[in-house]
Amino acid sequence: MTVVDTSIADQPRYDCRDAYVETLAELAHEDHRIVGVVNDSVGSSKLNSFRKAFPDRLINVGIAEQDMVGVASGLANGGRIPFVSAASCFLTARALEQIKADVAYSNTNVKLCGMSPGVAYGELGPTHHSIEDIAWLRAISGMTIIVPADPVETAAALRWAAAVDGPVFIRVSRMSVPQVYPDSYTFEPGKAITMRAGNDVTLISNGTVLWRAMVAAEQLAAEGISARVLSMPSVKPLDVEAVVAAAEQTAGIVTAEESTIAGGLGGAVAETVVQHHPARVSILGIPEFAPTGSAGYLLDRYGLSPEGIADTARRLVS
Amino acid sequence: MTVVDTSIADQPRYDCRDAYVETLAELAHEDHRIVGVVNDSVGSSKLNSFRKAFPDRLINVGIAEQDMVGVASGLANGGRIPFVSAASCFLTARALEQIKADVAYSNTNVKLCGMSPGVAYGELGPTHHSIEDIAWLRAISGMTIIVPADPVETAAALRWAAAVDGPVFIRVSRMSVPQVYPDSYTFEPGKAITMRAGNDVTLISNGTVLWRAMVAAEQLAAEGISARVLSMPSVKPLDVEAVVAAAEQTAGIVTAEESTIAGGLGGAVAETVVQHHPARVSILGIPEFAPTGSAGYLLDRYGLSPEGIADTARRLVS
Amino acid sequence: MSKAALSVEHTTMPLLGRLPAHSSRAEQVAHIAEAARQIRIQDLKLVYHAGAGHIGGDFSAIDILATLYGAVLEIGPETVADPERDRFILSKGHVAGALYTTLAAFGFLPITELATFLKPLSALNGHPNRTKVAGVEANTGPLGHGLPIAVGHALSAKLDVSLRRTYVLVGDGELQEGSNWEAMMAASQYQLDRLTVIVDRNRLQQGATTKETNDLDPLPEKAAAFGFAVVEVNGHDHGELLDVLSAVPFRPGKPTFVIAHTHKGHPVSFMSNNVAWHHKVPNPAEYQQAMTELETVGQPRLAVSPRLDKELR
Amino acid sequence: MSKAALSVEHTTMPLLGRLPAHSSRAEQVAHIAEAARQIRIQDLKLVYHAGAGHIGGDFSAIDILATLYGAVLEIGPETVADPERDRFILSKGHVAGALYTTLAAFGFLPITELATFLKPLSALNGHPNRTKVAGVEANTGPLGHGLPIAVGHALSAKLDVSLRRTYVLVGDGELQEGSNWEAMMAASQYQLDRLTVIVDRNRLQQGATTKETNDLDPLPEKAAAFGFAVVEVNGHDHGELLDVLSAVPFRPGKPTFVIAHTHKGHPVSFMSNNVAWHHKVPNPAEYQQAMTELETVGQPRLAVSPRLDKELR
Ligand SMILES: Cc1ncc(C[n+]2csc(CCOP(=O)(O)OP(=O)(O)O)c2C)c(N)n1
Ligand SMILES: Cc1ncc(C[n+]2csc(CCOP(=O)(O)OP(=O)(O)O)c2C)c(N)n1
Ligand SMILES: [Mg+2]
Ligand SMILES: [Mg+2]
Repeated sequence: MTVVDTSIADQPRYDCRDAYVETLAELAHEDHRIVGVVNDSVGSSKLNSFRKAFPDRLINVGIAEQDMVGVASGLANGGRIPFVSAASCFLTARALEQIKADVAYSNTNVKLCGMSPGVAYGELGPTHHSIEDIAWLRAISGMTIIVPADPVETAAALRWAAAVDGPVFIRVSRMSVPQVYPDSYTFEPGKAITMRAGNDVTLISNGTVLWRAMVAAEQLAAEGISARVLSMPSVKPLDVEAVVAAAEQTAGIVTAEESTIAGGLGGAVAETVVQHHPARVSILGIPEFAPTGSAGYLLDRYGLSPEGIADTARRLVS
Repeated sequence: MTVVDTSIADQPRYDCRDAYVETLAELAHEDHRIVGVVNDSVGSSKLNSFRKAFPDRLINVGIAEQDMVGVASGLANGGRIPFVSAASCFLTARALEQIKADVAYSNTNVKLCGMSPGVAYGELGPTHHSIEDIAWLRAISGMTIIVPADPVETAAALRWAAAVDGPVFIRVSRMSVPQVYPDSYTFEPGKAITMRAGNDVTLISNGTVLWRAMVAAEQLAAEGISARVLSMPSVKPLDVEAVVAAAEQTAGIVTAEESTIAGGLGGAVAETVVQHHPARVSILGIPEFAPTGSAGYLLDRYGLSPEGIADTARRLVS
Repeated sequence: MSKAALSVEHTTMPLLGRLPAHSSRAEQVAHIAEAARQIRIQDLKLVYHAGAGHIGGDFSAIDILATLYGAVLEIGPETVADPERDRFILSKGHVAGALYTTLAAFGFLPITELATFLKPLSALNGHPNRTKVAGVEANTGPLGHGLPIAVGHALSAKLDVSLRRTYVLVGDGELQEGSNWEAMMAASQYQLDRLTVIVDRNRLQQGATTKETNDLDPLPEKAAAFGFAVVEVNGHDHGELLDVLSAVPFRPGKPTFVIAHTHKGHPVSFMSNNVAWHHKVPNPAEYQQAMTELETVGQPRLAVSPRLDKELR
Repeated sequence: MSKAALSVEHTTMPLLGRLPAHSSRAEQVAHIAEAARQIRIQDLKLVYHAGAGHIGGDFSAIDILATLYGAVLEIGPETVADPERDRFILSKGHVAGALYTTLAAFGFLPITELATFLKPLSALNGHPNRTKVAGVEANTGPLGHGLPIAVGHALSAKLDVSLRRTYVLVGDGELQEGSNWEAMMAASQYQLDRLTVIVDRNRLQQGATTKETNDLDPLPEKAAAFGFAVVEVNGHDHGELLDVLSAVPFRPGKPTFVIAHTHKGHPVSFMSNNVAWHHKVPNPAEYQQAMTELETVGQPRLAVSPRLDKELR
């Protein structure tokens, strides 16, 4: 049995919103075009310091998500680069037609930042869980969808988004996560990152679940199962090559994400393998309107813990 | 070469909205709880005659889709069975959070009827195309999703929906289609219908594309390729057994639908096969914001014609 | 002082009932006042021991809830499924804690069940769920949903030629959601005069005042222009609330818009009108002080801020 | 008479330009009138030969479009990408045909390109697309999108301390969408006095009158309560339109809400104020009659319905 002595599970944990606001402030200092747009979500987006530094450049439209996204589109028309910051559940559910028409189809330079996504709001329940956001946005053409896994990747994704012209959606996690990338990490769309090499089975994950998949791989390694871990921050465009390689080279794929099991990262992977190289995929996610419980409780319940992911992988290779 | 002399392509064509209003009026006569709810969409839903017959029972909230779905949920709370009738693009994009919270999560007895879905609005462009609706709703728990293929199935799905207690979404096609089912057809959720037996390849389709898939099968048969045609009106719940059988018994599956290629029927089939019996699947649908063109032009453009479907099937078996 | 996790020991509220039908107005007002006091005490315990909740908005709304369930709504534990019951829809679903406590106070759920608030698999989620809690009419939480639902219900009553009434409580910040104005147009179009919209006008939202964020004023003019009969009351005065909420229809042919002037966190001195208490949880010292204030006043003190006094009719 | 499919032969409109800056008001009004007449004639050809379009709403709005592009907006083919250009957002995107024709009339696209209207792969879709047509600012079509976008642009101008102006044209039925009222609250909160909302107040929507559907009245009171300076004009009177649309800010510190009283289908006798013409296509006889009416009036006749006359200030 291999001794795992520097498990990622033992590292300090970070709320990615902190990296978010820090990076947004840096970007705003560098580029006067950058503004924030919120729906009374200054506090929940941790933007109080940003507002202090740039009082005119934090636009609070009130509790009005449709207007929020429309306003962002108009700001982009005026040459600004708006970063919309709102709870992902409301941003995507309430303003979906604005996202489709005013952002994606209009190809405006709007960055949508879905805060506290997945089941981060735990006990606040399914109305506040944003497990559908990825599937909803994936169905819309022209949108880049990024689910960063740690503060470094959150910052890198923001920097990348600020530099490209066009619509980007970034999930910004609230549930704390360890740092999984080196400080030098830069984000590249459509590229998976191999967090761990392996040839028996592949774990594909992103966001708050990635480190759990990495710990699962540690556990599997201790049993002699060599799990490849692919980080897939870019849900769209997807790294088709990396997925196909995993399908070809390992016995199967486990996808694990803080999302619904219908149409999210798991759906994207499934659509890819059936069209390129059929393979077994187990899709882990949130399959229902979750009952009451904390975010951690819910992740465990749905097998999104290291143990749950490892179990699923074991079943796949057995 | 086999002579195809009674091709479904030569049958008369019907606008399913006619079966829709006829059935809705019948149901309303039978059950006083049934009401219609619209967003200024009386004409586009062909509900003028319904309004004449039941002036109080057609509730027009104006051009206000969020209110429309919320009102429907409240009507259900008051014991009514509301059939919401609106262009599918606006119903699903504009009222998605109401569909999630007030209908699906609240488990209210609301029937959502997405009129003129897919690319039926042709030249009116992507803002009016409803290619995302299936993927959007599939990501939400608790929703039954039905895509009828002809007037008979439209009527049957409505009758079924009126009789069950709970949320149902039904797509009501505008683009005319031949009758593909016998008059005696009854709808069953979660059940595929084998329209044609075959063992070389399987075509899975629904809605306006089903008859095109049937014609494709005729064309393939003429070349000696035996294509199974599965009608899949019930996108959720999906007939897992039928999909798995197709994956096991034929060389691959072609899904063909008037929807986006990310997360729709194709996505549902892909997610099913990778988890049960990996197989090749070719997903046909609308992969982008469509350029200007009529509905027919666009279907052809994206390979959703009989020829396009047959071509894809040929590539799959070759 | 260490804090114990929420348990049945913290569910100490007495079970309150409805007064007999022939009770005087004074008796009713006293009953509501005592109910409101008990609900606040219990709700404070819930939030403190569960370590979560929206106490500012809870306390802002409790006098309204106590008035509705204590003396206005034709609904009780035994008629919770009666099609002819009055409907109350809590649109500002983040004050679920206040709603559960009120429902428990009036017997819709066992008071001891409050001990499950926010716990794994509890029916008492952070936002109300009609499929799990008797007495809840809609799964709210996202703002701007309750008013359209209420309009739908009021329409159903009208179609049924029923006298059942529909009440909906909305936050003032919540009125920034356009869905409300869609619903208000429809309510007026359909002349839903048995629909009463109650605005918890505490002038605070999540992060700031409504005025700083997206001013609702002139709110009475807005509602009037959308076809409502508008009436303003002190939202902590049980008598005013009782009179206005019992007056249905308020103006025949028009839906009613009751602007209930309130203070978030009322009547706790350090919470009242303080935006910080939107979803803050008291520390032990704050808990003790709040509890003392709630227990020592015979009934909740009326709002004292000069702003509020000036603005009331 | 058989109908030919839309081709370049049906693109007969003369290219119109802006008048020199020193032109008199009378010259400007005459110029707008002639532009509106030409645009209507060309638009009628488009809809007739393409066999689709929204002619009722087109004709309702053309005098407003002609006024804006003919004499108000600081924008032209050469400044179409100038960051400091004025912005016009067509929120009622279903009248794309009127917008394309107007843009062609003023040189933003070749007049002959109108022949591609609705054809496969044409840039001229049934709803405007900013990525394909120079001069289009937003991809509208779903109602209730343009006003929030306009607010966003006006905010950007304010942040830039720029004098550029923002205009948005909304349908009256469209105002039933709550997103508009969200945006209006924000516009007033941010004191966007260089934003002008123009309502095409034709009192008809897709299937019926606004009054039968979901009454907007009292519309001036609604807009005033939402913080706008409200002004009503005859939406077919080029002089009135020119004066009001040039007056920016109309009231310093407040965004402007111009209620332009119009008739759907104006000035064609059998289309005017007739809900059937929302998206009907004329048959050959109707086409001839409409063309005769458009060609024989020197400039579009002002509205003559007693209702309209009575209601104008
Ligand atoms: C659609 C939506 N957007 C944002 C939120 C987050 N949120 C929860 S409470 C709240 C403030 C509500 O303010 P108000 O309506 O005034 O309620 P109260 O003051 O009574 O707490 C916000 C923005 C939400 N619940 N729903
Ligand atoms: C969100 C949305 N719902 C419904 C429609 C369908 N629709 C197109 S035009 C129209 C009527 C618009 O009426 P109005 O705004 O008064 O415009 P006008 O009278 O100028 O044509 C409707 C309902 C739409 N385009 N968008
Ligand atoms: Mg408030
Ligand atoms: Mg109109």
